[in-house]
Amino acid sequence: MSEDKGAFGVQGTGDTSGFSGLVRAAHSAGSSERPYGSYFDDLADDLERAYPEFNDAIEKVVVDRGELTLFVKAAKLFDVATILRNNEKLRFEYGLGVNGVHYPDQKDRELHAVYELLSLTHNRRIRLEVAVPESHPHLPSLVEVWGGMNWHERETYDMFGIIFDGHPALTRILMPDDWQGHPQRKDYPLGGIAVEYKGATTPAPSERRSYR
Amino acid sequence: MSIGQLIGMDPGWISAIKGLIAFVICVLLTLFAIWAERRIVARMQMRVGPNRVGKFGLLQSLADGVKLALKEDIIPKAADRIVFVIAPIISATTCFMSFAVMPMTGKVSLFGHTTALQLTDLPVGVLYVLAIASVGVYGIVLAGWSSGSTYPLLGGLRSSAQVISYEVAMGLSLVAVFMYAGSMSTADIVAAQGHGWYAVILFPSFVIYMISMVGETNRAPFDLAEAEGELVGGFHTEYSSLKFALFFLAEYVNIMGVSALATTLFLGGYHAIPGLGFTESWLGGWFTLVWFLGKVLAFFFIFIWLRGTLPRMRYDQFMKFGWKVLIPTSLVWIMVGSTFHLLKMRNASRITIMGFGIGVFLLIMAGLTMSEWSSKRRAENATDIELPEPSFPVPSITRSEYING
Amino acid sequence: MSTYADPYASSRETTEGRVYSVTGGDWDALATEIGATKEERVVVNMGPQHPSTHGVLRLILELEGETVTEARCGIGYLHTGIEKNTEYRTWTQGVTFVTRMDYLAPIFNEVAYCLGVEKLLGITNDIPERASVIRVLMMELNRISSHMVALGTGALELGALSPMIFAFRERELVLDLFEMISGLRMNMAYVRPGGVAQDIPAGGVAKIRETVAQLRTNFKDNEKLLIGNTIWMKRTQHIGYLDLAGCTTLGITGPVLRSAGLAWDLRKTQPYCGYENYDFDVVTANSCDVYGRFLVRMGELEQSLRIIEQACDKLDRLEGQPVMVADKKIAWPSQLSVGADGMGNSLNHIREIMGESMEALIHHFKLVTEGFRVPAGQVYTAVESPRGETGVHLVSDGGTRPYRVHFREPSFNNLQATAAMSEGGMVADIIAAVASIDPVMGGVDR
Amino acid sequence: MHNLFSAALTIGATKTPEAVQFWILAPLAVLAAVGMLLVKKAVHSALLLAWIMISLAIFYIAQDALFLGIVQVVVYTGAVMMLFLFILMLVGVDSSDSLIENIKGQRGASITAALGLAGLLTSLIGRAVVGHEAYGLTVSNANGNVQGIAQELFTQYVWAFEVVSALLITAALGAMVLAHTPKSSPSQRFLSTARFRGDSLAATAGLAASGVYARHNAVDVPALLPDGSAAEESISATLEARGDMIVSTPFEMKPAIEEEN
Amino acid sequence: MGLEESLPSGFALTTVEGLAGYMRKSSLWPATFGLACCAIEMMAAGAGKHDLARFGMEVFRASPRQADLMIVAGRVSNKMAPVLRQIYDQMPGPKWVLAMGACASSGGMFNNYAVVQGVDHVVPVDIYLPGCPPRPEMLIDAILKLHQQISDTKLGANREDIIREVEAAALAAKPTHQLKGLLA
Repeated sequence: MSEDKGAFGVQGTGDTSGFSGLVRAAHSAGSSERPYGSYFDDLADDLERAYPEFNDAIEKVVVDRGELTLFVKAAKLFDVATILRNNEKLRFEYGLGVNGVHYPDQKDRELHAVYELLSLTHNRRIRLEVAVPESHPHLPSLVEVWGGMNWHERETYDMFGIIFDGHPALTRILMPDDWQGHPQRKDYPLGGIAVEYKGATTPAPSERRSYR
Repeated sequence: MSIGQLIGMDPGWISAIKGLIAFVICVLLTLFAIWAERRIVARMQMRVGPNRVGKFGLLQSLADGVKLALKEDIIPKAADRIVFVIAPIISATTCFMSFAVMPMTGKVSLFGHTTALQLTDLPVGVLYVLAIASVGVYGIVLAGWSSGSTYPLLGGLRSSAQVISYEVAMGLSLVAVFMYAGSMSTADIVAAQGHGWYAVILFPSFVIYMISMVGETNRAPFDLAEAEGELVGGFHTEYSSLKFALFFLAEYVNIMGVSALATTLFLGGYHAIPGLGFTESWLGGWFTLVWFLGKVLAFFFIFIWLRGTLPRMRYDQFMKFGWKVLIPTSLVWIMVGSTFHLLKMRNASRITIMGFGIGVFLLIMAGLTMSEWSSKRRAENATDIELPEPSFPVPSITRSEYING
Repeated sequence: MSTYADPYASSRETTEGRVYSVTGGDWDALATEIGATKEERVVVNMGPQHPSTHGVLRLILELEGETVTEARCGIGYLHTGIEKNTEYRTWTQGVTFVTRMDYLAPIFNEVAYCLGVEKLLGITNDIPERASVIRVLMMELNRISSHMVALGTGALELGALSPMIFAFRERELVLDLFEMISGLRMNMAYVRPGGVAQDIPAGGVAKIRETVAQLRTNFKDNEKLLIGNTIWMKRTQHIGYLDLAGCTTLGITGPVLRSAGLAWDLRKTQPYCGYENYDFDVVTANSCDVYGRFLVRMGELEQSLRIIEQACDKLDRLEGQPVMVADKKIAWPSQLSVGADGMGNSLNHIREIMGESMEALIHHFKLVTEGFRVPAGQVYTAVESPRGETGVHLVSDGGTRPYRVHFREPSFNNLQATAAMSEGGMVADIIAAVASIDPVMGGVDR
Repeated sequence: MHNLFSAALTIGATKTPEAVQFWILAPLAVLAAVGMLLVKKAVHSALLLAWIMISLAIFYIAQDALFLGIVQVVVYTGAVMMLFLFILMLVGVDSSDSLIENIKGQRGASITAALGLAGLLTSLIGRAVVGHEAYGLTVSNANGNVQGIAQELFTQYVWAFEVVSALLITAALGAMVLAHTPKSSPSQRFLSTARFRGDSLAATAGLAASGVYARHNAVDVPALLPDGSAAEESISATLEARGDMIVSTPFEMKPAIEEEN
Repeated sequence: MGLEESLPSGFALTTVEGLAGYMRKSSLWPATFGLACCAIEMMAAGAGKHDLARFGMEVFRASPRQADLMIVAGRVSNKMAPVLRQIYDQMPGPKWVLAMGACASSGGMFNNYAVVQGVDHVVPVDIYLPGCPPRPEMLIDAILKLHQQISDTKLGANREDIIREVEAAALAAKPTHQLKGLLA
């Protein structure tokens, strides 16, 4: 991956101001073993019972800091989400949203989508995490499971370029439509963008000032 | 000699001077009114309000006017140029015209000439005011249409519908006054109120007029044409500079106009309030102008009060109110009022009149009760919308105490 | 469209002397549209600069007469890239960024973020009780100031001028308290990982009590102005209907959800900062409309005052206790409440830090410039903000800066209800419906 | 004809100010009448019509027919105002008149109607002027203009008056009945409830907004899908049906970033 | 612009200048252009405690056509920049821009892809107001300073003279890159 640059194009210094390269290794948590503790065991059992393909769909289960994360395979995401929502014992009525995380050094698993779910009936939370390769960032859309995922998926597409298949209109939501790139990926610079209005452009600070 | 005849005898130059005086009064009143509104609303909101320009900020509206006049004049490209220019002129000219028939004083001496401060007295003076008002709407509609933009168009349509509907209610509310005064001339109507203000005698008419005058002038809570929250500025969204100032002026002169009409028709015009009649004889005819202006400003204060207190009505509620409440009420009131009048003219006995009054009262009460019943029945019968259950689980409501419902 | 011309190309053509021609927007489109006989519908663009769009929300409405047949929301006009910015700053500095997201509820953003960082650090149980109480106190004060803006601007958008000014009067009282406690009126960055930046100044609690009493009487003014006012009732009752099913699938939380009858409040259901130790009620309405939301907010104001009073009692009890975690690897060495200026910048204090040892100096320098390290992992923490569930998803790679900070903003989510709440209603109802969602665009767009 | 003209002259002995007014207003009114037929925009036409009505009102007033003049303004300008609304709502804001006749026999009908009207006017004026001794407004205004009209209307012509008013009310009611289509537009509450009871939840959060570009952000440009194609859904169906969309080809994305890596 | 541009220079113009300046500063209507946090403080400045109305400034105009002053209150995103410029263009002259807060003045702490690094990239700014967000008192202070600036504005021929002078001075000045001193 390309080295990250700061707003003013500072390179190769021991700068702690935050503008220099941010090449960092991200962690990947190991799989947790049973018993998970808290309500997580019950929840996992219920899901396994309700979803026969559990072992096939779930890559790993992580229990960390009192939170349960299920790593789901992209192809099975929709099924898992539907079961989580519908099953009497699970009842995750609320899909609180999806969020992208970019791990450029995880080969073929660069883009992670993280779903936070909430069950009002049982007062429980769960997190689903799905990894997709940057070269083929496709995930099934969950708008049919939780209508409110609509904008969250659009935001995640806008910021990370994850494409949610089946979304009714997966267009940019926060950035203008003629924007280049997905700004919250790790390989996208923090700043240095020209302003354009009415066809007139004002160059970005990094190009105007003699910071180079 | 009646005031009307007195005015009829004015030579031309006196009329010209009177016209000038009326115009100056209008303009000064407007400048003062805008300042007063801003100060009073500020006071209602625990603020200070404009106090920098002139003493107490009195010249604030003058500064606004001059500033607006000095601004760049923009005609949007999509606008219909001619109409765009004509519209504010129509608004600003018609608003002054209704003052021609407003009796502002009793008998006064002007340059040695005994007359009254009323430009002319038409036998159909009040109708004339209505006619002028209906021409005045053109300013708003044309402004909305010619701006070539969505918000002004919607604002213009709203306000024309609004003014037309409320003019009907307003006209109907005046019918009772015509019947009791036996004339449509403003001077005669003032004279006919010697025995009592029509605001008291014809109280329902007065209320209806008060409501429809707020609707007619597009003021809060009926300021739908320029509903800032929805239509930005309504019909004058695209107007800038002097043209906008003209609309601004027209709005306030119109308020003064309807207030003056209300004063004339319902509050005894330029006459002193009951009990203070001696002021007229002691202080002379010119003092009656003070009474007149005082009453007009009292109405204006109500306008400000409404604006400081109430939220805006919704368009359909407002129209419904006009057509389904105000107009039928005025129709019923006209019938009742005219019957009373007839009974009185025929010298019917007190018992007959009382009996009729009680009968009408009972009928109205019965009608209201019936309608309340039926609406209650309708509300009970209105079953909840029958739709399938949602395809997804919904958390159940466990709590049953609510703060409403 | 054939008549289309670049709206900017000839925008300032001079024609006759001082008269300029400027294009008026989408008029071409509109004109052809009304001309078309197929349907008498108009597409109206509201915003992003429009008096009733709570800042820079854009609404694209399709109208049939005055009825809204279709409503679309355009957002992103205030996108600030805060989430990305935090990745370039230390964990502590992150507070200054997140506080500016939902600028009406800065304390909630800070608390949610700090709870997340503390969870990552594993020090959730080490936070001093006094710090938690101050957090609760600040959050509830903030809830009042935020609800005041919601009610005031909501009323203003429905055409009532005075309630807005009255609401801002109350808000000023609360902001004065904020200023006294944190030094700032807005965007305080007062809550820090490990506790709060500084203790409440001497005499502060008494001042808070005084203000609470005044607020209690002041709230009645607003109630008198609006509750029972026929026009206000007609403009809000049965408007912007959204039932529980809609709230559920759209993920709607906060007063909008509570107006649909469900008493879901994270302060009760998943308590944090010791909310379980306070006595308060969750206010609900079952009318699912704008009026219900209005009443819920009014009720919550009262409950907030109750919590503040209890917090004040607790503060009296905890007088003199620390407000920052004891771990010197996280807490800044400078005691911000020390010194003549109260900010820990007194000469003696600096001399103490500087003069004690080289180690101390280096530690101070490292902690302030580089920040502390946070063990790798990810957490999600949520607090009940005035608008609903403000959730923070934090990812750490074990470094001194966040790897990823994501805010699950309630405004962003709740705004999705705009279409459901407005389609089928009138234009004026949209304004009421959006005002009842109370979106803050800073939070929506981040 | 000459007879008629001289008769008209003798009836109202035209005083000087009135003559001045006449010779200023009359040509303007005629010009406006001609212009009304010639201008392209329907609104302009209506505006000129209003001007004619007001000019007529001024003529009436100058002729001492005060009540008639005022009523002319109230009734006709009000009517023209209605016309305005109809034009704006039905014909369209910006449309010019079509020059193609699509009603069969329109010309014939209009010529017949015009001839009929001319005949009617001639006979009426002739009847008023030729057979009778005109006594002018001064006489009929003896008890006041308004009172005079009331006297006539409610005594001699009361039958005609009532018939006409009944006719007008019937016409108004008829128009309302014909134009009123019982619209069963569902309430917001119904729509909002039904929205979450359908088969698909995909659109419950509302449709996507139109595209926003540095150089264009009107409602007629579609937003872009991930593959760079236009999202049809992001434009109002009304605009789409009329082809009022701007094709978004100029805004197409450069090859997406993912391909660079 | 208005009538005053056609006046000849001299005494008459100076009088008009004074008068026009006074009227303009006394009636400076702001456009409602709230973006972010600063907008709330702007509203607070209009509310009871601070009351901008004293200066005749409570007339927040929703339509840019009737506004004199654009208070850019908050961060301007790249997406908002064209809209901002369009609104500025819709305002009739003479018009003023107040960049309220650090973000509008310079991008503030948001030195990133999304935020325009100072609204002066898009529209000319007459007065910058620091603060994040500035207190209402600061806003009032900035507005009073702007009032001073407005009432001192020259018109017509006098204005052209000043523009000429300023340009000549700028041409005569040493370019930045030739400046030597502590910074170089």
